[in-house]
Amino acid sequence: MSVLGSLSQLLEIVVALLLAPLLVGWVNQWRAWLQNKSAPGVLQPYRVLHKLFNKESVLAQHASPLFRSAPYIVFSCMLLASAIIPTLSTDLPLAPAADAIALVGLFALARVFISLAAMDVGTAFGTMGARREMLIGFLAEPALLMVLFSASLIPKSTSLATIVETLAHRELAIYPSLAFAGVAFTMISLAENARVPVDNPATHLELTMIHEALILEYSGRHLALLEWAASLKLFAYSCLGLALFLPWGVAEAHAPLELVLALPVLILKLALAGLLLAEKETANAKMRIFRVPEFLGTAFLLAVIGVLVHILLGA
Amino acid sequence: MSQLAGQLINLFAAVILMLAFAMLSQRRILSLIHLFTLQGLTLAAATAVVGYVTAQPHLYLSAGLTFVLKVLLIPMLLHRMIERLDVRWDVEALINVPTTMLIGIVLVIFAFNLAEPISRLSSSIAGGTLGIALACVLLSFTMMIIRSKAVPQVIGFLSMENALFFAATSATTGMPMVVELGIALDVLVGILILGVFMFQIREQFDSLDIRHLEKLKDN
Amino acid sequence: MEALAFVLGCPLAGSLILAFTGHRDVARDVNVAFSFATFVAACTLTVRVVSSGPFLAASEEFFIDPLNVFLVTLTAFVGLTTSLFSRPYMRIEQVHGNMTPARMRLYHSMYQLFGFTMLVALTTNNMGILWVAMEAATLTTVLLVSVYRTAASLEAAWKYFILCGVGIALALFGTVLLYMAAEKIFGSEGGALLWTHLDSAKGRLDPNIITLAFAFLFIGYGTKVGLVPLHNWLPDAHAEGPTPVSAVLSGLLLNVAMYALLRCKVLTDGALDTDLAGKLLMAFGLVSVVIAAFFLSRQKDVKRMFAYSSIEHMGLIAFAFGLGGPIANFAGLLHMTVHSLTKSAIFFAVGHATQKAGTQVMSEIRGLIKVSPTVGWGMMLGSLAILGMPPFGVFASEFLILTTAMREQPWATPFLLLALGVAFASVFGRVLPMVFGETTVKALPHAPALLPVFSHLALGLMLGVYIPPYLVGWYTQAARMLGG
Amino acid sequence: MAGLLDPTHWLALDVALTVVVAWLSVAVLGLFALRRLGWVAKVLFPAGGAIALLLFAVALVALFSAPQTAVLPLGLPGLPFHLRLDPLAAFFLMVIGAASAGVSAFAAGYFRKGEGTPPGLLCLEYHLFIASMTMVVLADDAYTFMVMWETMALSSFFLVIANHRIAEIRQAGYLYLLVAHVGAIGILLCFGVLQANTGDYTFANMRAQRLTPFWGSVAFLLALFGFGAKAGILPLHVWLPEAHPAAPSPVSALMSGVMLKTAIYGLLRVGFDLLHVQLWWWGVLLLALGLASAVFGVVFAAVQVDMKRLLAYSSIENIGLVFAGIGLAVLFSAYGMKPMSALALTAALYHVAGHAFFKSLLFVGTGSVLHATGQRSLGKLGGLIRYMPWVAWLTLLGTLTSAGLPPLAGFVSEWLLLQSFLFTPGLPSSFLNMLIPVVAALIALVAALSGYTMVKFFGVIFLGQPREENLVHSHPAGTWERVGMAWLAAGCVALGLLPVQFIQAIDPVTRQLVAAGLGSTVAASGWLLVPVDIERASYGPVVFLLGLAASFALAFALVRRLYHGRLRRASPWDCGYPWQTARMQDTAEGFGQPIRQIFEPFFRMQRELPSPFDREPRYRVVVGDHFWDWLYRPVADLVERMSRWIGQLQQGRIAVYLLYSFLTLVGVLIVVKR
Repeated sequence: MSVLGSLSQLLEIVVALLLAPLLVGWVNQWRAWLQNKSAPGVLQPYRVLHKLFNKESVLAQHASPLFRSAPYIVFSCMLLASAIIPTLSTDLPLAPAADAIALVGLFALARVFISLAAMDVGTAFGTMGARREMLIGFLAEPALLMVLFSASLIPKSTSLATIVETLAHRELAIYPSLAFAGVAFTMISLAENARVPVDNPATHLELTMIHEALILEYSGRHLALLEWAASLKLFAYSCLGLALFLPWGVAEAHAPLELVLALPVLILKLALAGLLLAEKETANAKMRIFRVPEFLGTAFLLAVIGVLVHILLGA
Repeated sequence: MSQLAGQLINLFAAVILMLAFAMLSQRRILSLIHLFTLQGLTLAAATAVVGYVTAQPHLYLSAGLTFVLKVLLIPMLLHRMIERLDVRWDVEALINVPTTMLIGIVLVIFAFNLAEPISRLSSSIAGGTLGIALACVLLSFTMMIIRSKAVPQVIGFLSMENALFFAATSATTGMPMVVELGIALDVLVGILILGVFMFQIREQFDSLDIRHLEKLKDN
Repeated sequence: MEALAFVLGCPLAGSLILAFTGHRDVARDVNVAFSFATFVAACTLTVRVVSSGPFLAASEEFFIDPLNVFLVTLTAFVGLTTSLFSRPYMRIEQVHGNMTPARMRLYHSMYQLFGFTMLVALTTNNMGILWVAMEAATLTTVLLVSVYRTAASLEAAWKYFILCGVGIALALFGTVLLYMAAEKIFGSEGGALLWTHLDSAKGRLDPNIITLAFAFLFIGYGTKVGLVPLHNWLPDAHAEGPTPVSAVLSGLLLNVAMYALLRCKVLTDGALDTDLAGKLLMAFGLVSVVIAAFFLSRQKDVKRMFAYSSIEHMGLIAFAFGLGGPIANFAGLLHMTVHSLTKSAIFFAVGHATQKAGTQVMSEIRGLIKVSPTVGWGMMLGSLAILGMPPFGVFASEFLILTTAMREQPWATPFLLLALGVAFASVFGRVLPMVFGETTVKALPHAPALLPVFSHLALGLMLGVYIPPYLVGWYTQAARMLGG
Repeated sequence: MAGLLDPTHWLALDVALTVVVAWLSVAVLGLFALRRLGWVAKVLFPAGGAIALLLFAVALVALFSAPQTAVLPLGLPGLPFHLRLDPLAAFFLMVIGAASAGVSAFAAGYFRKGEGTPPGLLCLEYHLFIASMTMVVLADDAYTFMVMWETMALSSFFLVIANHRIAEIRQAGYLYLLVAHVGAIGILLCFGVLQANTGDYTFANMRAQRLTPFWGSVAFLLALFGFGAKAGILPLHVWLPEAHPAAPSPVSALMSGVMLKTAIYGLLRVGFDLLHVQLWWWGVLLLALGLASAVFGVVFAAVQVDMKRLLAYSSIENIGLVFAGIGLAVLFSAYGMKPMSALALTAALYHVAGHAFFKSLLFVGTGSVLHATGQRSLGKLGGLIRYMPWVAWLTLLGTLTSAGLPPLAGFVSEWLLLQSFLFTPGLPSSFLNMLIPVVAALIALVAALSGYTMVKFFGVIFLGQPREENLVHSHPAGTWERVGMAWLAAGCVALGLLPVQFIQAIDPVTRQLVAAGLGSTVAASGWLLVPVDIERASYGPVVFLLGLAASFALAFALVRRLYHGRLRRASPWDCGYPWQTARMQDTAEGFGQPIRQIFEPFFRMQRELPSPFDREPRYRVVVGDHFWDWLYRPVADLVERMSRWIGQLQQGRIAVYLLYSFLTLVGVLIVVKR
């Protein structure tokens, strides 16, 4: 692992930690504008986090240690995830430790823990939220895996770095399989990040909420960590999508110049992505929870078709 | 002389076959016993003639044995039995005698056809009788099947034994003595046991109709 | 020679003595004593044969070779254990009032006489005497089956008598034909029916006659072996007689009949170039296995069920001998041994079980393991053994038979698979609730005899995992005699 | 058995045999101490566990040593017991030893008084069971194999019906032994084919035979039938969800964790070792069956309400995955792609080992719960993490492993399996290439669903509030139970963190079976797991774990450093409805509801919906298995009908019987006349 490598690794982690809440703020702001509401500042998420950290955290009487450790675990999972996704550079010391499949496993780990924590208190909402979260999970997870497969078939590798490198720095080629994968990925990431049309982050309407139901019992620093983790998750997904589908601008190994250049490119891409997300959230209505399986099933099928197309066309 | 004897034996064979047919179609128990006795007598005679022709003294012995057993002893036993069980005048309804006859004839043809190659290369003076013996066996078998009362069934069984004896003496020139004795003993004991059984059956079911013996089944 | 005299003498003397003293209480022990003496004599005979080969005796009327001496020992042994079992069993029967002194006398005397007839049938060298002995065995067992004098037992005995009588008569016809064929070679002197002579000259026997003869012998002795569809007497006779009789019937008599059949098969194979005997045995064996298996699934009476299982196993044995070849013959002999050991053990256990429950209806026998664990386990292990569960011996032979069949007669294996599966399902499904589960049955007036059950099971177990070398030599010689 | 008298140069095989003998003697001791629970529990079972550890160690040695053979003077004439300890056998011995060590330790604390069979007898059956499993793996001829195989089935059967007072348990045992026996006959016939009329039943001879493709396929299909029946592959799985819950928990653990693996062993032994060549369609068949079982198993597991049934179904799923891996290996080796085949096989074997640990762990965990609460139904449990923390946290490890989450054992095998699928599009047949993505997708789906199931399993049992009052008094597990569970959990973690080392241990096995192995490539790159080359794929569980731990610690430290750690306990938010009870939590049925809805066609469901007018409205749903109607009932009915028909033969009339004899006579005469 080169010095530059460790440097870019560090940079990535810091960037992720800092930019993630900003991205959320950006999206919320635009959504408010698009819905003709007066928007909160872009920095609102930071303020919220600060407030929450300062509050004392209220715990249910019989909450077990699992309940208290869950936020930290989830947070570190998301951090690790955004550390291994090549957002700025493909030369990451941590990347070999976890490839695409491990990344999916990482998300799954976080999901399992947050669901268990939600079940721990034993209120009706917690368990219901856990059930719905897992429901979304067991459909989204394989779909995500398929998306990554259809990407990883191109360089015949599951290591994210290799994939991005090949996609970014090879002469431009059109991969029809990636089209399917892209659509599927968008749908998945909407579901995974509790966005319209699957879930609505802005509501506490009890019967429909998923993510909010999970963290209903959390408060104070635990809640803060979970919110931060959520924003990290959004960040990670966006970066993953960008890295896979418009990988240009991600730095290669031993190219400090590119690294310097990579950050602004990334921010630009993220801004666009956030804009699109806000637009989408405004334009669409939330669907009934029972329709979610169909929605995700479609995503799953699209991803599989993507892989099939790749093998069919031999590309 | 010897071929006269041969004809004589063939004659006896014919008689035995005829008697078998008669038994097959006989309704009345008493006459069944008479027929059976006659069969035994013919058998004894045939054995004697064979003994005379082949000059085998032990065949006279077995002829005598047959006479004592099948003409005197067993018929006597049977008479006393039906006396005691008073089924002397029993008449059992046979199903459709002509059909049985037809079946019998078919069986006879079958038996002849079966024994024919053997008879051809049979050494003994009257190897041709093997077919008849076989036919008698099959006929008595049929008789046992169609009889629904105990005594006639037993008589059928005994006439089958007769046929076997006939085969043993005329087709071959008599089994070894020890075997004959053993067979005779078995037959005697068998008939005794059967006799005892009939009384027990009688007192259990107060009838000798073996249609009562249909309790043990799996359907 | 003397050993042979003792082997035949003991049971005969026993039957005579017991014919007068059989009603006394001591008779049960006398019975055991005579059976024991027979067993000892049989053992010495075996040692003699194993050491110094086969021999003839009594002006060639008797012939001892590995094939029959091992059956002699087996017969003597099972006879001994059965007499041991019948001590408490009959005692209890008397207490229950099923046996009068007169009947006890008949029972004991006939028991010994039955043993005698079987031993004669096994040891004789004369096909005619073989027939006589088989008939005599039938007669004695008829009396034993009907000893309770109940309607059912009478019916069973009657059917047994008529069916087997007819069958045996046919066998006699076959014997006559055999004699006829032999006479051409040996002349009408006595030697013509001696098996040793026939065996030496089997190549020259006239095929036509032998074919016909074997057909009759097959039907005749096959009836006593209980091959479907000649088997109909068997379940009745087993179910209605006293349990010790059922034990010896399926443990020994079937074996003896099979032995007679084998002697005939050897001659036929020698005389004919076709494999007629083998084919017949295989076909009837397979049919018996399949049909018996399906009958098993309909049974309500426990002894009847195990009677059908005997039919099934006899079918399997017939199939094995039909296959022929060293392995299959070996397997057949082994199966004869283990089957008679295991099946008689089962009948011992069943006997006590039925006495406990006071019925033979399986649905009314429950939870034996609670009332008397030994009987329960005996029955459980016995059933598992007879169903071909290793490490019991039945499995060993079935293993050899099935694996051989798989390559020699593949078409037969699906049927065997089906039959064995059905048999397992039916028997085990009925035995399980009888042995385990809750119960209401009461204890017995006298302690049951467990030595017979477990000695048999132990032997069966041993034959499954380890066959002593001399036994092996013995089996292989016997298998060779069968033209293996 | 050279030098048996002189322990200094004993072969590993001799030690293994000694282990078997030791187990048998323990068993016999149990028979003598029939009702002395203390002696059996505190001495015999721990002793058995220690012996198992010895087996584990010796197997580890044997993995890297040349095959050793021995002949015992038992068995049939001309066919004594042949034994052989080669890498394949050693691997499975390792699994057996490791898992049964933990289970034995647990069993020492588990068995109580008054559970049907007396403890001494249980001890006998238990040790007979593990001894026979060991011998199955050691067997080197068909007869030994079959004897041990059936002994295994028999002893486990008696263990299953340990509590035979209950009719359902007897039924379960009956079904189990029936399927096992029929399967065994299939295996037996398979050996009959393999010996190819030589009359020589040693495996050595079978290896030497060169069967025609037809006979080879016959043998393979028979083996698949037999071993599939034991492994619980569709459609022969029905006994499994009945028998495993019925048995006492340590026994369920052994059956699920270890006994199923002997079936895998048998399949590998016949498919790769005894048969000299594989056909591609065998692989497809295995793949299809495996995936069908995996999906079926996990979907059914997700809707179960009895915790042990849930685990049993999940066993079907895991075995299905293993079968899929083996199928892929067969496919590859049929096309001569040895390294790929080795990869797939490694994945399968890895899953075998992992499953042995985590499934045993989960089953014994349910055992402790069962003892503490007397409840098997998920609907009546909950909140136990507060009353039996040890069991809860150790079970959590098992749960995560079973859910296939990094950095634990389950994930590694899943990862390897997916890797081998990813490289499949090199197959010469385009049709198969079409198949692969679908297959991979299914595997991914199964993995995700098992996560769902495991969350349900753990959450409903250990989290939330107790759904019954008496649960509050449930006592924690005893020391022996903890020791056993800890050992098994350690296994899960070790397998998860040290894939490199473990794959090197598997290497000899794959070399033996497909003449290729990952050992060298893996060893090249230190702690990083690199099956082919670093560019293609890599996974470093240790780094992974360190990364997680580091960020965890970092976050924790920073939060504590920068902010206060004030904390207040309050009652959970009741959304304005203060009369909430524990029964208002989501139930197991509720948790399964989405699955029931999505996979409706899988189930045979009877719903009992309440109407608004019921006095006491109740909702009940019974989820059944279609295969009963599709396969088993028809067969049973057929047999029933046939036997009724055949029963007509025996209708009591002597005349009819005579007629049979007569017709038979005539028939035979006609036949011989021709």
